[in-house]
Amino acid sequence: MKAIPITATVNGDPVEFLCTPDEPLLDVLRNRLGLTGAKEGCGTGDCGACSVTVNGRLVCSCLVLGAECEGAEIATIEGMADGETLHPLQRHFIEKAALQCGVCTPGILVASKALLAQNASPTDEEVRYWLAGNLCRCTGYDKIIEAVQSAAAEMRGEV
Amino acid sequence: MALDDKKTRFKYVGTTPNRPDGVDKVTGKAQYGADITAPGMLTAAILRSPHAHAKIVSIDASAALAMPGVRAVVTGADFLDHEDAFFADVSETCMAKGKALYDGHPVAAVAATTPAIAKAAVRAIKVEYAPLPHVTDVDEAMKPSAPIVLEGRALEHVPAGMSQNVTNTCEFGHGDVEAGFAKADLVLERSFKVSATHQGYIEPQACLASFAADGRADLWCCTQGQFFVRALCSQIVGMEASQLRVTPSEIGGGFGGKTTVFIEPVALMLSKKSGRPVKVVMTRDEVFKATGPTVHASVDCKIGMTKDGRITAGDMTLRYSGGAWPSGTIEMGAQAGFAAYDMPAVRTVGWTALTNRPKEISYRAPGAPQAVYAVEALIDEMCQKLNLDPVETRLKNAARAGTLSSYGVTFQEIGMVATLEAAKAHPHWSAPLGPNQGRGVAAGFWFNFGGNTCVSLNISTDGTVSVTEGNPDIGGSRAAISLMAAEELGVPYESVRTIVADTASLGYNDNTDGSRVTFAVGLATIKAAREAIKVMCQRAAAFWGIDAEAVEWIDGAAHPAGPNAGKFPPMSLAEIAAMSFQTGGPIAGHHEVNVDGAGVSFGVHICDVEVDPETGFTKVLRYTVAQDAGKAVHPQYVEGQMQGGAVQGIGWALNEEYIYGADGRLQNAGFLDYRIPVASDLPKIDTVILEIPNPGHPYGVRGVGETPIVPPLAAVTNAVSRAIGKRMYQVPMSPPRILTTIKG
Amino acid sequence: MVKVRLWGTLRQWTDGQAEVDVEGRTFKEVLDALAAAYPGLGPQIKRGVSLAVDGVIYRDAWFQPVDPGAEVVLMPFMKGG
Amino acid sequence: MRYMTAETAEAASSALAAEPGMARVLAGGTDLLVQLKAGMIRPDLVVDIKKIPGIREITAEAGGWRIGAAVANAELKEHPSVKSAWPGVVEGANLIGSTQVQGRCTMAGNLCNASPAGDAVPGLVAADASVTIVGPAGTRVAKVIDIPAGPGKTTLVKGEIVTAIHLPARPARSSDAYLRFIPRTEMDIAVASAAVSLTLAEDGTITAARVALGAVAPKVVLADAATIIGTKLDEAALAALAKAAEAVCNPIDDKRGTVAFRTSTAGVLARRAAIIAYNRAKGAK
Repeated sequence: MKAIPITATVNGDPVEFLCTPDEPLLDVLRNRLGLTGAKEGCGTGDCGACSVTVNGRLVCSCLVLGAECEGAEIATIEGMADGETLHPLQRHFIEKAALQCGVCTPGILVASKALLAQNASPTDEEVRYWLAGNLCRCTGYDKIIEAVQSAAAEMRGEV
Repeated sequence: MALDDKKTRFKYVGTTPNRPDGVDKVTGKAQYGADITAPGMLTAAILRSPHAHAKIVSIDASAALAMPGVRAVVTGADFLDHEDAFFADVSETCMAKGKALYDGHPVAAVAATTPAIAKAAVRAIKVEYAPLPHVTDVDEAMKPSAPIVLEGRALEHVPAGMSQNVTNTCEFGHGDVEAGFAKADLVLERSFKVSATHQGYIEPQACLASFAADGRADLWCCTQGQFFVRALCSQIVGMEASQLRVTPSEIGGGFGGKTTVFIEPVALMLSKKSGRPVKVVMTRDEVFKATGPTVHASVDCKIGMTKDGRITAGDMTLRYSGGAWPSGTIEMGAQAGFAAYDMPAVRTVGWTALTNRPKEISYRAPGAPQAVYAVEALIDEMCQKLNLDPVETRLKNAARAGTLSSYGVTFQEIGMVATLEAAKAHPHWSAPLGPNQGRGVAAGFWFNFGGNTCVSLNISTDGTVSVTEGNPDIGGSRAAISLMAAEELGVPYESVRTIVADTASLGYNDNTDGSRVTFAVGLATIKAAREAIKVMCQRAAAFWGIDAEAVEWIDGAAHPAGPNAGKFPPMSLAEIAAMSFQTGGPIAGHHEVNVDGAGVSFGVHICDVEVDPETGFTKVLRYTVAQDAGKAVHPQYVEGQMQGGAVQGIGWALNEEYIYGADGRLQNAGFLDYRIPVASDLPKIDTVILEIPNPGHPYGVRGVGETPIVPPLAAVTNAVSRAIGKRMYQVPMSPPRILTTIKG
Repeated sequence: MVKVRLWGTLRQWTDGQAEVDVEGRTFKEVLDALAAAYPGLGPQIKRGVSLAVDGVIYRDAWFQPVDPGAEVVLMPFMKGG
Repeated sequence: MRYMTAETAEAASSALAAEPGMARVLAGGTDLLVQLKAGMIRPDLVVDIKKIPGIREITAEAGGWRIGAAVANAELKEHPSVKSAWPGVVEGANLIGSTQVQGRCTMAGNLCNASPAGDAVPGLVAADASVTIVGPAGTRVAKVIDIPAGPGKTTLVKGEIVTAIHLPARPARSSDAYLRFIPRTEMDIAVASAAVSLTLAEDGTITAARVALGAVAPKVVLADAATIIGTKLDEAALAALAKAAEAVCNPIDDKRGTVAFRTSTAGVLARRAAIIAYNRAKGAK
């Protein structure tokens, strides 16, 4: 298989990479760009651990080909904090104990950020349905919902 | 404080500081099993049996080996023969020898320069199979006509009417069961079925092995126990333990499922053959097909009860299958089944039979949910028949101090009554219900364990503290251990950093399992801190020129005591640390112990559901968990264990199961059809932590992680059964099963 | 003498007795004495057993003292997940 | 495998037609990449159609809507008008997979994947929607119901691609609804599903209706809508509809459901979807 050269941006940085035609974006991020924050929990779009945004749209990076990403703006968990300053979601996830093993956490944070970008005041039920594609086996989700809501409140300037 | 003194007032323990691994985990920096790489690394792929049961006639890997980029192939022939059945069995779960025993059983593995070449090479390996008859159901496997899964592993005396697949039997109990039934006003006997479930950790197994030409090797992997991995791999591969260093990565969930090896010996063998580092990462379907699920079970349960709700006797027969190899889990289930109750007469008989399924591995309270489910569901049915309140009835029969337990031990102070009282007092228990809704309650029990534990605690010259422990942190244990070190030493939590060591850095530690880490590693940490305090008191005494016995440690500082009290200003940990080089050298404490005294725990769960009478769809509306957790070191993380365990149990009750086809192949090896709960399936999971101190721990800490998965199977069953007005006898209660019962 | 309670499966090796008396002051002495007096128990003891002394379960603690008045219960070797 | 981006539908069609080996179309990729991952298929050529002009656009046409074949279902949901005319079609499309999958998956992809359980298809069939197909023999239009041929098979010939889905114009007092049964609340494949599209007279009598069922036969099937036409959806009509739905079921027993369960649930869903569609057509929100 002949590799394809792609130019894109990841977390605002210009990147160039070669990928095989059948190579998922997830493998590109992890194996070619050294961005291992997105995880492969299933490789079939059922767990959400590989969530990233491509051109602002939340996707499973295991279900996108690297070859499709010419010119794309990709955002991953590695770009969520601003230097040493954590995003409110990241901070509230730690403070509310919304993670245990943490392997689903990058995907859930990316997905939660995408939710709050389009709905600053979701109900608990809206958060639960939005995150239905992000499996977490440790927490039972309770503290995740709590952390998203408290981060949302802070982002709305209510705290 | 003396080494064994108890402490009941706390400054740091019981607070909820941020976990030390938090920032790395929310920024994507934390390194899990699949995130680790090495220069020159090869990638492996594994060829697996498509047959449930087949003789492997021949394996021809020549075409694979001829492919450019392929550097090594291993098959069962490369693996040593082991006399010890334990090691032989583990080795054979990693690579079949002669016979494939289940769909997904590894048959060969390839290491190549890219994943694509490895996958293509696996396809190029030619295996000739001679398929054999298979059996995947425990009841079928016990019939004399069943195909024999493994020759030579049957009980010495298999009873008439049973097959050579029966590998284990056990019996527990006391009293005259028949006499007990004779005293009952109602005796009910029911049969239950419990499907096998998977731990469902989100991170698939992954490892990287690197074998050096001189016989040393390094292994990085996601595991619940690097020391056990070393013990298994060194035996399977045939090397000295000290020559293999195992470093655990962050672990993306385990729940018992990462307490053994599947791919690590394969990676080591491929690395040895190729001379290159080799990485193995399982795919999700490999995880489902070929790592350990739970046992599946078939249970007959019989209980006698008087009109006013006193249990007179219980008798239960449990049939478990842990797949193609013998498994001892039946003993845990048989002991746990009736353990929550004061049984005048009780008998539990257990059987284990082999089936063509992957080898069972622990899953949170292994063996207990299946047995307790039957007991708790039957008690609920009897309460309905006798028009009794299910909580009051459980209170009437609850085990308490002095009760002779179903497993033979007389209980000391335990929390069953307190836990039931907490459930009864919770507003959930008395809230109104709507149409098609039902409320279930169920209790659960688990033993909890301690085990081999080593902790090394070092005081830095700047007055900060490093704790080195040997148990992968699966739910926040580094934070809990840091809290206990801070508490004992009297320094801020932020001054303590706890790390998980590789196998070369500490003595043997048992796996992160059995709800043992916060309890046992915490205990060793406290004792290591007390050792360090002793040294620091000696240094201060020497500095002051007084007797070391006349110095006491209060709130992070050495104080002259007794006749010397007030003679010198107290000297803080930081001050003593700063002069440590001049006063005898670096200061440390360590503690190595095989901890016992974990203390049993009880949980009571309340569940409300609404069932769609036309489709059987079940929605969990409200859920409450009450549990005696001992001293809650980090209460948020204790709640997290209770919520997470309950939700796993809810998944088991409603949807999760291993489904085998008539061909003996697994039908649902993916998250699409192995349906673990998603966020929108669930309500808030309310928690009540009862801090009943464990006398076996200096701070009263008790294991909490496993008990929460025990009650949900019955709590949800009882809720559904009450909602539909008919009893359910099988989990999971998938909608077709519920609808069949409704239409009944 | 220590009175040791046995689980049901083991009673086939003790002529049906649910409790047997043996000499022993520690975990290991009790196990050795059991295996000596009832050789049928040997294989199970070798495979692994726990001993509960006054309600506390011990798994490998050879030197754990066992007082003559204590409640001593033999259990299978226990494990968790 | 080769990957190519087609600039026109014709270019895509010729490349697919010219490929001697296995060729696949890539729109959202949410089925294709899963099949690649599982090793179910190893195509020689994948043609990405997302760069074809207009293929990611929703446009009004002849009182109805033209939905480009590469419009992601999340984009469909965000469109200000389609949902008010065809709420059932849009809700069906939006039940596929997760939020993440919604960002990629398309109705046309769901249709051409030809799973009997595809959530987007019953709504389109009930709507009597059609598709534009570009192929080696030129452009043709076909009804959605005629595209699936059975599980995983379509009636498209080699080199043909669907470029757009057409939702027809809506008479007054028309609406639709889609319901599916899954064991969880999200993330599952439909065990049974039903879409109902109907039009009412001023007095509330149903004048036209189509009822399509998913996951109960090798492909989406229509149930006899005459059971509710001419009625005001009274209990008798609903019972007749449920029976008619059950009558056309020809499902399989599998890990997701039994024949009996699928059949009875299809009847339940048809009845419930009809009530929702009826209330919507009457103007209820």
